[in-house]
Amino acid sequence: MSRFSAFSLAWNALSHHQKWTRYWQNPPLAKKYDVLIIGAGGHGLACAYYLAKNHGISSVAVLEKGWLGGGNIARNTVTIRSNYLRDESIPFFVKSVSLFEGLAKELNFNLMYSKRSMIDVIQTYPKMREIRRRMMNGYLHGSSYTPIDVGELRRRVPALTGGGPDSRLPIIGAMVHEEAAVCRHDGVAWGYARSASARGVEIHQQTEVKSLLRDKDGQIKGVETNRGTVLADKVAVVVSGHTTTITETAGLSLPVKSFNLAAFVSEPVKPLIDVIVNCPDLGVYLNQSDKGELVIGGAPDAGQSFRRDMKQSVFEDAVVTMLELFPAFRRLKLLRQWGGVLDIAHDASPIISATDISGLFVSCGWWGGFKAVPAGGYTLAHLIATGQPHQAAAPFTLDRFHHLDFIVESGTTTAR
Amino acid sequence: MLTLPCPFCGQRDETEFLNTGPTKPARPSSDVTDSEWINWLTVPVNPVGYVEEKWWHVKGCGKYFTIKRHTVTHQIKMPDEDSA
Amino acid sequence: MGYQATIKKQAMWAIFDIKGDVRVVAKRIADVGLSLPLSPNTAHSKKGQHLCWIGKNHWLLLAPVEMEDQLLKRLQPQNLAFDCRIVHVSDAYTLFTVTGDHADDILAIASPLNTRQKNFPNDGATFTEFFGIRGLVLRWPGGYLTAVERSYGDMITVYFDKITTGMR
Amino acid sequence: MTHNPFRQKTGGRIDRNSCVEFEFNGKRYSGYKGDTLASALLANGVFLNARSFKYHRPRGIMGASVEEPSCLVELLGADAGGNHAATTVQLRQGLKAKSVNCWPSPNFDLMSINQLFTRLLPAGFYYKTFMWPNWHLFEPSIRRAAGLAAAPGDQIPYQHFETRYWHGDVLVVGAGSSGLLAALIASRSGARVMIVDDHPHPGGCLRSSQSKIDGRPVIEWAEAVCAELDANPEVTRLQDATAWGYREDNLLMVTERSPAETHVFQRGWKARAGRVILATGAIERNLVFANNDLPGVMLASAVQIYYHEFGVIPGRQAMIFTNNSSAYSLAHDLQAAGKMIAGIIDSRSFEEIGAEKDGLEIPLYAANQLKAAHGGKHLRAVSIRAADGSIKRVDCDLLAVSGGWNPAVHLFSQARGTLAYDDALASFVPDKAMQRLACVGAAAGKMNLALAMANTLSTVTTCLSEDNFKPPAFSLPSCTTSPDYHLQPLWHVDGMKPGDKAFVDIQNDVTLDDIGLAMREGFDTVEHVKRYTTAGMGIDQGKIGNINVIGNIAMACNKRPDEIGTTTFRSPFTPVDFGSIAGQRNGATVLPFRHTPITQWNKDQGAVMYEAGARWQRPGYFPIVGGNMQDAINAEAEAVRYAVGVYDGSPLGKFDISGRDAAAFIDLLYTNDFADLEIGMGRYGIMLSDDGMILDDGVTFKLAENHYLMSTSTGFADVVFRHMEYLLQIECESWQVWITPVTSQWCNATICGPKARDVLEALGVSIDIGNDAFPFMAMREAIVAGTPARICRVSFTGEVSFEINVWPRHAEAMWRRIMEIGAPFGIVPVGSETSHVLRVEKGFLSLGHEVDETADPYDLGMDWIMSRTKTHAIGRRSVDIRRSSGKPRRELVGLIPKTGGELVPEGAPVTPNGDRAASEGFVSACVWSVVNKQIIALGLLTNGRARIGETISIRDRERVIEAVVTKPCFYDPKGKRLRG
Repeated sequence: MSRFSAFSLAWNALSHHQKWTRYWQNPPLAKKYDVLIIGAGGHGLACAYYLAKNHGISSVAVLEKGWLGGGNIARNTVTIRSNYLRDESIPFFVKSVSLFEGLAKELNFNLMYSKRSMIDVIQTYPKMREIRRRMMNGYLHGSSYTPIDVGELRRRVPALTGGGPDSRLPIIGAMVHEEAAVCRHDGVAWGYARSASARGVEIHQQTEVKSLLRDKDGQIKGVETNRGTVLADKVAVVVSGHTTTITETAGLSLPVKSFNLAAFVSEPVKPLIDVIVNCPDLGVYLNQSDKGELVIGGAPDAGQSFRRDMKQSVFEDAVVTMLELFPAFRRLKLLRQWGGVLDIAHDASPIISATDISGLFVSCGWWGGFKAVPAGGYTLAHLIATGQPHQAAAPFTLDRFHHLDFIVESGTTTAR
Repeated sequence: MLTLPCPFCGQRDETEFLNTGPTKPARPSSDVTDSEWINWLTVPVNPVGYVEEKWWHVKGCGKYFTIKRHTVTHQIKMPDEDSA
Repeated sequence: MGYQATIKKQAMWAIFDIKGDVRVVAKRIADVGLSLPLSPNTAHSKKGQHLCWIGKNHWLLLAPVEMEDQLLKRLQPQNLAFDCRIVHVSDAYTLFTVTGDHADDILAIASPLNTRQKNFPNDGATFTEFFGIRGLVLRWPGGYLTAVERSYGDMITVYFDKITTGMR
Repeated sequence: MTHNPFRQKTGGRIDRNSCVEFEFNGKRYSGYKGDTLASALLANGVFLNARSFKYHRPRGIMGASVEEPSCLVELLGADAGGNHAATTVQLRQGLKAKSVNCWPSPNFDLMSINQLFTRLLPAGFYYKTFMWPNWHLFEPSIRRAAGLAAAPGDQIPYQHFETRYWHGDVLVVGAGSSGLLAALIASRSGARVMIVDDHPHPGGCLRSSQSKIDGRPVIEWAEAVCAELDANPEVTRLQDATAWGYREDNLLMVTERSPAETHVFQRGWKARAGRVILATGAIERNLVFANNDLPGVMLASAVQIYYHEFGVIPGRQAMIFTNNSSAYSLAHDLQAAGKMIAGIIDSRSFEEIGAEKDGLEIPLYAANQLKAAHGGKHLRAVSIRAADGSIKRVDCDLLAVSGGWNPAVHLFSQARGTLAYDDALASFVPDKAMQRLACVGAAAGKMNLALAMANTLSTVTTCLSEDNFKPPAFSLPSCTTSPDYHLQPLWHVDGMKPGDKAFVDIQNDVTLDDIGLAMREGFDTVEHVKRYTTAGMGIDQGKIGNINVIGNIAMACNKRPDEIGTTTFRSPFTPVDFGSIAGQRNGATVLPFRHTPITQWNKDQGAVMYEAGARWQRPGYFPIVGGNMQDAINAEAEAVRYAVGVYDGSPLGKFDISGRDAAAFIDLLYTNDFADLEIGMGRYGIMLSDDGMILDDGVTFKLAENHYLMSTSTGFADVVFRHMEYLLQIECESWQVWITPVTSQWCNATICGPKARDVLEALGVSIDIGNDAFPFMAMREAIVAGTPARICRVSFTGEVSFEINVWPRHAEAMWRRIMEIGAPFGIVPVGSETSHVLRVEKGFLSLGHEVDETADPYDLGMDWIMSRTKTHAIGRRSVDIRRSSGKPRRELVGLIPKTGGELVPEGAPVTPNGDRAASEGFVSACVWSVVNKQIIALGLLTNGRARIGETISIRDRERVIEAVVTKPCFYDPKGKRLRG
């Protein structure tokens, strides 16, 4: 693996950058590995990296139907935060944020991690109460929130000119989540892939898993792909949105449904907003990328869908509500819109779990899974390697459904 | 945005309706096991293909009705149409 | 140039919500002197009364408010013995008329309803989306009569002002 | 007199009698009515008018329309802002614009120092550096450098955006030759037609064509067609309107930028058609050679448009570089105009060049390639490389480039249509349509007028017949023939060296080298290359360059372009204002609001109005002179406890439920028994979701056998209605139950407090309201103050209450009468803050407080509401399963916090010993109790009922607050007062 630095960049410039090497190797597909990970997205690649790094397991193949990093890690709104409501969730996301903070140096890859804080704009008293509850609960677990008044909010986000006293939903306060950050989403996939590959993990693109294979005892024994059979005693399904499509080939049903969640960006403009703005009462959130585009997200479409475009009505609602707080943006231009497929669990919290099929693991139910990539990969690797859930992810096993012990985080924030 | 075939009103714009999710099997009787009940409650069908689902014409005539909708193309069929 | 349209908030009407089996309802209504409309989402109109078929087993009777007492007597909303349900809901709606050359354009801003003749005939009457909420739309001489739940009346007035004047 | 050195003496469709003054980068210029900003700048000889995004290289205008990658301007003054392609800005008097992304001017741009470091800035350079000490140090300066124009202002107060629907039979996108023909045939068939075109004037490429239709100049034919369309009331023809999004079921999103109505700034159409005809034409593509971005390098078709439309030839000595036949028509135009042409460089062999060269008397460099363009801030010369490798340098100041044409498949692709690679066109063309649409003309790959017209006629006729229209007999107009379109792909010129700045994406400064680097580093799919290099991710979305990215990847991996494939075509086709998407939904109408007949009265009293759920506005409290919010709440609460208050309860959900199976249905919904409820009496009930969580609570009255009036919470009325209708229509289809929402048919004024009965008596009531005749939880019909009313004796305050329900037409009068009659008794209006206080004193549960999506009725101490016999009630099974695990539950308790008079924030967690650790409960509500004269709270606490008397610790961040656990009722625990 070439070491990246300003010096190596300058050195390579002398040869017109002809000597840089591949980020990840392209080895032939072997017949058997210790662990197979289905899905070379953020969570899958992170899991592969931590298997090799933390657990010394490098006989790992990541199998990817399309191109590496092409799933939801390529199509999210890059929000990283830990301001969850419940005791079960907060420690996990706190861990994820802390892993993210050191990740660029660990991977020797500039992820453009930008800790810029998120401001929740509050317009109703019930929401104020709920967010204060999150503030106090988060404090217990090391996630911070600071209330600011409306004047301070407008000073920090001058572009936010809507929500005045005469508006339909006047702003009554705001709350700042300092740890919130954004980062270059594709870079996270590429950085993990590069470091995992350097540790011996194989990444096989254009390798579609057709079905899971089980032995006569029901234990997992490998997968059937478009490139033939690949064997392994441990298989992890990490294919956000498409989990059930894979698990059903082994007769395993899961309490998840697939939905389309979409986002859009404006034309690039000069720096305007240097925090993430989240409006939970209206259901819209946005941040400005380093390139100047405003990246905006709203709610998922209500119906099951495996599409990657955007439902017009859902999109319109997001635009309308954005303009309510940023009325001047009505002259700003929409540049691009896209969507991704995610599978949401019955209680809308994630699942990182062993399954009824011995040797088969799933990581799914990620709704806003980008922020969870480091901790999701870290804890899934722990689960695969040790057979025991990592403490931070213990609440997220399938066991919680056995007594309907839901972790209800829905409605806590719109910023996914 | 789709148009949906309301059995009373005919084709109407999707924004008049509410998607209330895939058709569930009949509510189990009280003598099923806990795990059967949990399965009924929490595990939905999630096909890449046609899903049979219930829509409510909430801003129109108020009718709940059943259609099949393809989860990739979003094409719609009536429930008795062949789902091939 | 703006829109050529007149928008008027209507005074109260007598309105009854009627649910039940079609044959039973037909009998109950016979007293009022109106027969049931034959096609879904159409109205049978007579002497200022409009009987709208708005859903399966569901009708809405609109009449001038002067007829309210008389209709209350004839329809006996409190009486369940007739195997159908008639609920007095005069106060539950705010009504507007939209008339003029651009009535169709105003409706196209308010509602996704396809008002082409073959889809929404001259006796058309239906519930649809109206400025984002549920609203009744009924053809009216030179335009449309619309009704929304009373509590939304003020909001609809604001909407109408906005789209006809451009005021923010 | 307008000084336009590059304007021809004659020609063009500008109005030479209307001179238009404008300002660009601080300098004044003039052009003519009909100009675009781009054509006026070129006419004035302003060729250097932009700097590039990354390297700040000098840039000029390359295109003539939406494909323009290079010259982006920011408008100033009244309509400030935005990254507008200069080619799409219509010139008007007083227009002010400036270049984006350079300072102080494109001619002298300080950031052009970046050019010295270009070697350090290959694709993805930032991933490899800026890590030490951390990215945050570099981010601010990079963010300032990035981004294009400043965000737009919004200074058009008297105009608004509008959205509207359109329903029709045929929607045609594009008003070029094919689009106009399609609309004409469709309209003559009796169809309702919309035709949408993004240029201010119809005609498309006809506007720069010398061809003839039916012997007339093509533009005359186009005008005649438009006249016929405009005369047909069933046709809507929109110019300066872009169809930018193709949704499901043939729904197209269209933004109309110059509507006729003066109060409408822009109009967003949601147009749905039975059939869509895409006549979107084709977009010319660039060629890849060194310095292909120099000012003076333009698309050949753009040069033609400037000449024909605007009478501008932006150079003195033109050179043409092409790989196809289409650019020759420019040579013919220039030759006919008597302009200097230095020659045509054609990468095709002499034999491949057909009739297009006939009649040209200029040097033809067949089988030659343009090696590089030369010049500092403007093109001065080109070097031409012959097949034998020899180089020749030729002076020129205008280079017209044509890399061939791509059908504009954006909308087709958005409609999920599949694309096929056409070898002859070296381009992706529409393959299988996935919606009811058809592509015609150049959009279908027919790159020749006669072919395009024939294709349009047959395609549209077939479509109309399929759609049950009778297309009229229609004979194809005769078109002058043009040479067959022929092209040899040229993905980049030969002999490129590392370091050559040959751009594949002009706007994002992506070079051929960058693609090579990406592929060396393993980014070898088209999506990877796009994301690593950012090629095609600019505002122009790579309209003229993406095909070269694909071609060069294919070439490098020795594959066919269709094996590489395209990236996704995403909406919008071109950027559109967010305002045109939201339309009239702004300000007070962004979310519907609901008022009761008392809302205005409340506002007149100065009430602080809150959002109260389900969009209702409700008074929070009524401020008092000389007091703060707490004082006002205390005064209201004391009035209710010691005298009388009145509360507008109209927003509570109300449903009339009747029918043969109504009683059974009520029994299914609620966890408790209703079977023994007597007529005229009501009962409190709790409804669960199937998950076993509390959905709603409220009182249901039995009006008659199988006739009920159900009340719900304000916020959940719609949810309860959906729940009930779902059960009735799907699970209990054979049941006869009728539900009519009557929330807005009844308003209520709730008179509550020890003097409530006195006030009601004083109002005048037709029935005996003594406690025996009219007990707690009863409902009576009566005449109150001369008005028919339903009176309910329920209580959400713990005091005697009479809920006086009247028709809304009487509500305001009744309310005023109550205030008047009640005055001597000390009546005050009560807001929701006060009802919260009264509720907490009584330990009554509240949605969103004690009920937080985790609590079940047992947790709230309501075991009595879980019927022993009704195992079938909705949600019952789930509650039983959840509790069977034996896991400790959080139970409702009262709390007396030791704060010394300060409220504890609602939601504050309770932690073991006050440690900073996982919580064991939380404070669900906390108020100042007027009857207890102290702070009281409700909370959910693990095993709380067993811990009464214990002192627990509430943790508000650093602060630890001790509290004593009590029973969750602080006032009149036996309920004597409310029954009194």
